Amino acid sequence: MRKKVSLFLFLCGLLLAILPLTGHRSFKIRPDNLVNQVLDPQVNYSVDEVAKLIVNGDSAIRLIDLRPRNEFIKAGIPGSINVPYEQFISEDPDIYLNDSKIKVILYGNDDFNSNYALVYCRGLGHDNAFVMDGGLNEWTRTIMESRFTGSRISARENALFEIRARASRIFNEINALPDSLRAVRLTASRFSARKLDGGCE
Amino acid sequence: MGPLTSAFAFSEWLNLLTAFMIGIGFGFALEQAGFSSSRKLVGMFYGYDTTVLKVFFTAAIFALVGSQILNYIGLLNLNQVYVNEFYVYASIIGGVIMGGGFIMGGYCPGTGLCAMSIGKVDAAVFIAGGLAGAFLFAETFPMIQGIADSGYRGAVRINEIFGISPGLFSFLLITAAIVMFWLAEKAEVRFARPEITNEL
Amino acid sequence: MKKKYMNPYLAGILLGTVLLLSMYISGRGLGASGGIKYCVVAITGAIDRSHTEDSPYYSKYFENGEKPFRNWLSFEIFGVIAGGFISGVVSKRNRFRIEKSPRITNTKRLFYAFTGGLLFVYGAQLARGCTSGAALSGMAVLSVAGFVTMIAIFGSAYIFAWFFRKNWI
Amino acid sequence: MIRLIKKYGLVMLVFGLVLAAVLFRAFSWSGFRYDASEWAEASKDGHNIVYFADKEKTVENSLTVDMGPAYSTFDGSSGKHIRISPDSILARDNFNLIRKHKGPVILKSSDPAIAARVWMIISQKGIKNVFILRDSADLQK
Repeated sequence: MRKKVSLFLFLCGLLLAILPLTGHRSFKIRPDNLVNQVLDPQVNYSVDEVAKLIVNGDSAIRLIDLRPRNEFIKAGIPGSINVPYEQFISEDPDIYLNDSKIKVILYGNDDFNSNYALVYCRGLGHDNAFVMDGGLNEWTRTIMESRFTGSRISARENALFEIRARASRIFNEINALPDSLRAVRLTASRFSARKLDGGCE
Repeated sequence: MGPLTSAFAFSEWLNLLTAFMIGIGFGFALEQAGFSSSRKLVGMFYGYDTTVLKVFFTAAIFALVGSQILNYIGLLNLNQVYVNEFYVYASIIGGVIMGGGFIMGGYCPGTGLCAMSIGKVDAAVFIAGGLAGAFLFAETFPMIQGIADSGYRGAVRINEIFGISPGLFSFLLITAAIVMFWLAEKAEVRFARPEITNEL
Repeated sequence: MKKKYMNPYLAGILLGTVLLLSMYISGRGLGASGGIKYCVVAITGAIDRSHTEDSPYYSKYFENGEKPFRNWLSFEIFGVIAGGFISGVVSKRNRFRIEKSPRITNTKRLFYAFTGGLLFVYGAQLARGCTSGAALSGMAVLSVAGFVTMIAIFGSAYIFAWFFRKNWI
Repeated sequence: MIRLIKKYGLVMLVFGLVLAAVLFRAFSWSGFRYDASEWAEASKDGHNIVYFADKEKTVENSLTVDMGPAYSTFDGSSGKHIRISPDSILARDNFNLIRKHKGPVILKSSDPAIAARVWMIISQKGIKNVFILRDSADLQK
C-alpha cells in the first residue's frame, strides 16, 4: 500500500511540477458565448439610468470606480467604491462580484478600462457585471451640465431633468466638501472585500 | 464552480448541514485511521507507531494535489479557498505549547473528540481540559493580545517565499513525504514495541 | 471482536478526500479547536451575559445578536463526534475505558490528559488553529502558517517526549 | 510484468483519469486557456492603444480590423484593411486571419466600448500584438 500511494502521489506531483498549474486562471465561459454576452446592449447602463438608481438609493447595485485613487478623491459619484483598474485586474475580482444578486456597474473616465473590466468579469463567469456607458466624462456632460433648452417640456422630460438635477445635487454635495472631509466621506463608503471564512477563528 | 458556497450562496441551515456532514466524514476518517487511541498517536514520538505521520501527510498531500488539479481543470477556484493567516510569533509559541499539550494529553482536539465519542474516558477529560484552556485563553486574552497579534504577515503561501510555482513546491513536498514514509516504516521496525502495538 | 484499524495510507486518502470536499464545498479547511472555543463562548455567554459583552475577546462573538452555536465550526465538531461514534459502531470499538500505559495510575493519566487538553487548546487559540485547523488544512493550501505550526507542534513534541516517556512506554 | 500490472493497475487507472482530465483541459483549444490576469496586463498602462496621429510611423505591416458600426475609410496607413462585424470576430475564418497575421493587429471601431471589449476577448485567446486605434474623434466623445 505504501508503494502504491507513494507512486500515485509521486506521479501527480510530477504532473503538477511539469505543467504550470496553479495561479493559472483563465476565462471560464465559452468564447462565442462571451462575445454574445458583451455585445448585448443590456450590459450597458446609461448615465441617466445610473442617476436614477442613485437618486432612488437602490441597494441592489454597486458602483465601482476604476480610476486611480487620487482622481477618485477629487471627485467621485456618490456611493461608489474605488478599485483602480490595475488593482482590479491583479486582484481577484471575485471578491467584488461574488454576490450574484447585486449588480456591479463599472465606470472609468472614458470607455476603455470599464469595458476591459466588463469583459474580464463576464469572462470569469460573473453575469452581474455591467458598465456605465461613456464613463465619468459622459456623466459630467449629461448629468452635471444638463440644461433644458426646448420651449415646452413634456412630463417625461420633466422627470428626467428632475432626476438629473437631484443626482447632480448629491454629487456636488459630496464633492464640494473640504478635501479632508471628502476623503473621509469617500473612504467610508470604500468597499471592504468579503473576507473568506475559514480557519479556527 | 467551486467552492460551492460562493457559487450558490448557501442558506444558513444548508451551510450548517454541510458542516455537520463534513464533520461526520472527518470523525469517521480519524477513527478508522486509529487516531482515537492516544498510545497510537504518541507512538509517533517514540517511533513504535508512525501512523500519525503517514495519515497526516497522505491526507494533506492528497488534498493539496487534488485541489490544484481541480483548480487547473476549472472546477475549483483556489483564490476563494481560505488560506490561514500567518502571525509569526503566535504560530511558533502556540505550536510549542500545543506540542507540550500533545505529549502530555496524548490527543489533539480533533482526535480527542473522536476518541471521546467511542468512550475513551481520558479523551473526555482531555476535552474538558480543552474547554478550560479555551476559557483561560479568553480570560487572559488582554494580557497576551500583544503576542497573539504581533508579527502579522498576511495569508502568505509557502511557494511564494521560495519563489517557485506551487506545483514545483508540491512535487518537492511529495518527494520529501515519500522519503519520510520509507524512514517511518524503518523506524517502526527499529523501535518496535510489540507489547504496546499488540494491545491497540 | 473489534476490527483492525484501516491501512494508514488508505485512511490518509480518506481523510484527504474529506478535506478536499470541505475545500470544494465550503472553501475552507477542517478545524477542531475553533469548535471547542465556540462551545466555551456559548456556555460563558449563557452563564454571564454581561461579562461576555464587556470582554474584548468574547464580545466579537456576540455582535449583532449572533449565536455562537450556530456556526460552521461548532456544527463540524458535533459531526466529528457523530462520525467517530459511527466508525466505532462499524468497527466494534465503542466501550468505556481509560487508555494508558500499565505503569501509571488512572489518576495520573487523567491529570495529564486534563493538563494536556488545557495546554493544547490554549496554544491552538494563540496559533489560530490546531493540528487540523492550522497544520493539516494549512498545508493543503500551502500556507506558511500551516507549515510553521506543523513544525512547531511536532518538533517541540519530539523534544518534550523525552521528559514524558515514563507516561507512555 | 503481469504481476506488476495487477499490483499497480488501479493506481495507473486513477492516475490515467487525472492525466486525461488535465490533458483535455490543456489542449481544449475552443476555450480560453491563458492566465486571465497575465493576458490583461497590456491594458493596464495603455500600451495597447495606438493613436491615429502616429499610427503610420509606429505600425508597419499591420492588419486593421474595422468593426464599425460606422465604417470609416481613412488613408495614410500601411497594411491591410478588413471589415469584420464584432459579433463574428471569433468565426473561424475571421479569427484565423487575425491569428495568422504576422505583425500588429489594429482594432478600429467608431464605438470605443466595442473596441475595448473585443480587444480583451482576443487577448485572452492568447494573441499578443493587438492594439486599439484611438483617434481624436473618440477622445472628444
